[in-house]
Amino acid sequence: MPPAQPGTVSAADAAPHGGAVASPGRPGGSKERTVQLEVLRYNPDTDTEASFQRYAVVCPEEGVVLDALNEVKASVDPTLNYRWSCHMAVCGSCGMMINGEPKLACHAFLRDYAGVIRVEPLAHFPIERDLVTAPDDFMEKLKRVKPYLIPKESKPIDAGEYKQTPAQLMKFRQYSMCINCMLCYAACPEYGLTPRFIGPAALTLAHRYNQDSRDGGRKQRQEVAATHEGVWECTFVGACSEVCPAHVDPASALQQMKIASSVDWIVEHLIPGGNGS
Amino acid sequence: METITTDVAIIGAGGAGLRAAIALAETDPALRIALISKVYPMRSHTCAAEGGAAGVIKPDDSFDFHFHDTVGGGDWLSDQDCVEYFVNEAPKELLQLEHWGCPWNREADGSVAVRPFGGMKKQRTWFAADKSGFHILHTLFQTSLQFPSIVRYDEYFALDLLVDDGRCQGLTAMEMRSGQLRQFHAKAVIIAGGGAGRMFPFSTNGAIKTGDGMAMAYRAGAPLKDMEFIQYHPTGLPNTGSLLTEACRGEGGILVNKHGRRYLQDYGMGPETPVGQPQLKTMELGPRDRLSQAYWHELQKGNTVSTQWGECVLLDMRHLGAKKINERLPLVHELAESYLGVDIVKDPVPIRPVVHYMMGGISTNTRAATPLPGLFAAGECACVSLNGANRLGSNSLVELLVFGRSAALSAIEHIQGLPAANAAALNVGAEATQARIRELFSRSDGSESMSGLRKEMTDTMEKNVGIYRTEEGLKEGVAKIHELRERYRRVILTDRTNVFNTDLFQVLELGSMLDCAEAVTVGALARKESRGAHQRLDYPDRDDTNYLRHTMVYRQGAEPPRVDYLDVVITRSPPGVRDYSGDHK
Amino acid sequence: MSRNPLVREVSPTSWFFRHPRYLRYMSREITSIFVGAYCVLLVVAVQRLAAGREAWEGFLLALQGPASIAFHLLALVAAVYHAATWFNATQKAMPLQIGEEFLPGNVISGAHYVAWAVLSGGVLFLAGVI
Amino acid sequence: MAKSHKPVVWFPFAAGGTVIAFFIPVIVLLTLLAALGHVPPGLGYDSLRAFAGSSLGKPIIFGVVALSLWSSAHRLRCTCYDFGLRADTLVATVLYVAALAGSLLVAVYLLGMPAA
Ligand SMILES: Cc1cc2nc3c(=O)[nH]c(=O)nc-3n(C[C@H](O)[C@H](O)[C@H](O)COP(=O)(O)OP(=O)(O)OC[C@H]3O[C@@H](n4cnc5c(N)ncnc54)[C@H](O)[C@@H]3O)c2cc1C
Ligand code: SF4
Ligand code: F3S
Ligand code: FES
Repeated sequence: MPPAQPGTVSAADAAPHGGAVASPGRPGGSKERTVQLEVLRYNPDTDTEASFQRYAVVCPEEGVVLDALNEVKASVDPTLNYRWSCHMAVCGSCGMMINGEPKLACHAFLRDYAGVIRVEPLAHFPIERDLVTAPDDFMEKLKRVKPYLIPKESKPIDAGEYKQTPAQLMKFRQYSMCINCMLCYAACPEYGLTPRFIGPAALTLAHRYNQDSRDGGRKQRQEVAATHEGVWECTFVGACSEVCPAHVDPASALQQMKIASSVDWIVEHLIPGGNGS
Repeated sequence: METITTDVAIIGAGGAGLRAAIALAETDPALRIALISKVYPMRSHTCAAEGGAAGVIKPDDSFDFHFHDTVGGGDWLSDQDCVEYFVNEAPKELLQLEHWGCPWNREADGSVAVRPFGGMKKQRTWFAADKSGFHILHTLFQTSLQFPSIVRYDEYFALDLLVDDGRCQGLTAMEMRSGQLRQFHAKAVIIAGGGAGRMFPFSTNGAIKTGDGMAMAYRAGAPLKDMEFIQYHPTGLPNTGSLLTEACRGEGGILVNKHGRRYLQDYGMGPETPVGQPQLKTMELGPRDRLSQAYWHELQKGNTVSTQWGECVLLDMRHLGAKKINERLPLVHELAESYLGVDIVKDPVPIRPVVHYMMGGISTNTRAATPLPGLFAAGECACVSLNGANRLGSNSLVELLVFGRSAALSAIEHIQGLPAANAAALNVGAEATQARIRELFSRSDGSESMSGLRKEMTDTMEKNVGIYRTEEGLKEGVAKIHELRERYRRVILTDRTNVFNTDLFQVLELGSMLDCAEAVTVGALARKESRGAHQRLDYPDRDDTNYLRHTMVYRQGAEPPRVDYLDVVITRSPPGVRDYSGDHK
Repeated sequence: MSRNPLVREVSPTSWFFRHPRYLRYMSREITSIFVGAYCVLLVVAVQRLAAGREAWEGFLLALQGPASIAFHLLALVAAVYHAATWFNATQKAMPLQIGEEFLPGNVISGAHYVAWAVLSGGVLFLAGVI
Repeated sequence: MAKSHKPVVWFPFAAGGTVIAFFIPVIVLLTLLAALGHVPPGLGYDSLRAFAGSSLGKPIIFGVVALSLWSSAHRLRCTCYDFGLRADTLVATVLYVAALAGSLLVAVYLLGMPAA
């Protein structure tokens, strides 16, 4: 089995697998280039620790790192594992560390990289195998913040839509764009240091619903968001927003939540009769 | 093998699967629901849908209009009772999503906004910028989190249905992270596994759209319906196949050939409309099949633009201006810029037709039931015969909702008073799956590479089952797919370890796609007419006498499949002429 | 045979060397050491002022000297860096929505810079420097 | 899980951060001038003492020093954690007590300076 050999494996010396390109159909002759990859491999069945493996494949110039991985898998090493689906930066599957930066592999353009490209699984998550990490912790946290509409006043479907002006929509729209790619978790050092931190994306989703004019569930979400493990674990590193491929700006959401939570606290504790809703 | 016992098992957690799960949980909180998906729900391909979802909501619109648009758009191959049900349910489902928080775009007065879409007589497409499917999927997923009875099995790869006593009673699936097989015993199974666009080399579909759900049903004896109808979307990025939504044209983008001519007027969709003033149901807002076919003719005439990515036509949106583009089509702007290096504000973007959607699928009736008792299907994997021979843009997202719910309600009805399952009999079925996987792992005479076979399959599909088809090409396609299915028995599994073995899953997915490809090619060869997305150069006309019928393909083990037909349900719209000229009424 | 996820520990003491943005963050945080130390100096200053003219003038004299100048320069850099990061951050913590649009972030931080210049100018004026 | 009482320390931190940003640079500049031997007129005993004695000056001085101290202390606490010092409760106690003590002293000194 190929893993963990030193040296570079390329299409030329790979075994019998015919040289097929896994994904995008590529008609016509676009410019190509040889891409060197250094990929972190780990297989719990055979390895006790992770190690890097080199690959070299030919890819179209305007391609992305994911294309290079697909080319490796199709024509060099079928045992390489990673997640992907949409190839358009919307499904959030293909998050990985590319030259140390959390990136979507389908949105990491080869033209931005020279030399050997180092590909590792997303930081701060356990490695299941190769570039596949275990997102259980994130999924659990997502659920805890109640990221769904808790209507202010419920009404039957027959009564039509809740009215919401474009301005009210814009108030939360940005925060609803999260593709759950977890790049922000891989970037946030506080999550790395303190894994119980609910973290940027989940909290931002809480904020998204809090900001929705139709919603009345903020108080419930505060039970999680306003705890130590919630917004207060964030020290405003801002890395989350820097890496977010969907321009969600979680750092912004979390700071707003801190201000609002502080106001709550004051109302609750310092104003007689305040109930800190 | 561990057995998980549940009431209803759902395969697939995209739009259709999630909608079904929520409907089950809401209707009967005591039900045990297993939601099984080979990817985390929010990775499902529904997230890629851009344009929007159609439902009658504005006062100038009517169910009747939506009905006729859909039936005509489908070239009269839609079952009209189904369309009737659909158009009535559509606004309710979209409102339901609104009540669950979906961030639909709004009018100034706070009501839901709609946009024009191809083949639709009125503006009735609800949208959330150009991320409509994304928002629908996430709204459904997030809503589903509040129901404790929905137990998710994320990253479980469904393998085979378990059938006993003539009823579907469960399935086998592999937990991907451990490689362990599990059997699910369920009183009813709903398949919501999505489409199979990955049979083709150039497709808007994500890697997961490999038709596993269709193939499972097919192998279990349920027929696949109308599989030959493959929708090409006219505007795909020529290198990655990423979709530039139909909303580009809805908002006023125009299509021109290398001479700068708006060539659609030459194919029965004229006369030309003024630039920037799109008119419903004509020119750029004609239906997808017609637009993709027009491209093919332009290609034959040498009117396409040669680019480094192949022959293209141009989609010009410059006249919309930066503001409107960024407001209404931000994703398109970003996609074209980053993947192709074209700024749509400044330049026309080269595009070409790309495989997008499957009208066909597991045969279901309006209640989302398949002919196999206990098995229900919804979403792109199903063919409820809403879309006929050509789906109208923005009908699919609503189909997921309407028939996802319908599948749930039918399943609940089905499980009332069912006799207890015969666990031993189901176990026998599960063991067959296990044997199949074991054989793959221990195969020593493997000689075929997965990626090699896959490439031959996708090339065959593109070459022989493309926009225009011929007897000769289809015969070749049928033979080739048959050959590939033979050779598939000797495919080698390179990776024989347990944890997240995507080599294994790709091999299994290839098997699914070959099953689907068989039904597509056989169905296409048998249909000697041109209708909607199925165009034959040798039979250029629609033939209502012989083919106003659904193709039903049944698997026959190792034998070639059996092709049968089922009449189309016509209630009040007799087959007519599809008129997309500017003069249509 | 099956699962055994590999957990890579994050070093609690050297994690910030992993990426330049972490170093930028740490330098922002470290400004607090210098600003804090300067605040202690301010406490001392108030004490000296309260102790009378001589004490105050002694204090001013004591401020002179290379070590003090160096400390002041460090504190100045820290305070200015803090100010810049703080103003840039305000747009995140307190975005302003006008109608549908949000005020562009650089308008908000720009306004802060202007206010900063005015206030600083005011203080310098009152202190008789300009 | 209980809601955090972090706002008690965070609010003054945020207020202090703003104060530091707006005022500390220019104050440092003033004392820097003094350190360089050019005492600005405003730092002369008479004018400063008058300011400290005034009912406007007292709260301003107190506010600037106390909030800045608090803000620095809070940030230092986080920094210690970021550097790997995990005895957070101890660190927090020491720093917050120091900041409070500093503020208290400033208040006492200020009260000892009646208007001249
Ligand atoms: C780029 C693009 C744009 C589109 N735009 C529009 C639009 O604007 N309007 C519109 O109406 N329609 C649009 N469509 C069509 C529409 O989005 C799809 O038809 C629809 O989303 C399919 O949803 P689904 O729930 O059936 O399947 P999917 O969302 O594809 O989900 C399939 C599910 O099945 C699961 N699954 C599959 N195989 C297995 C297995 N073996 N084991 C376990 N689970 C499995 C997957 O994990 C996944 O959860 C678009 C499609 C594409 C590709
Ligand atoms: S906030 Fe951004 S980076 Fe984080 S999960 Fe969402 S999309 Fe990804
Ligand atoms: S990077 Fe982390 S610390 Fe806060 S601002 Fe972002 S969550
Ligand atoms: S493949 Fe979907 S985000 Fe990259």
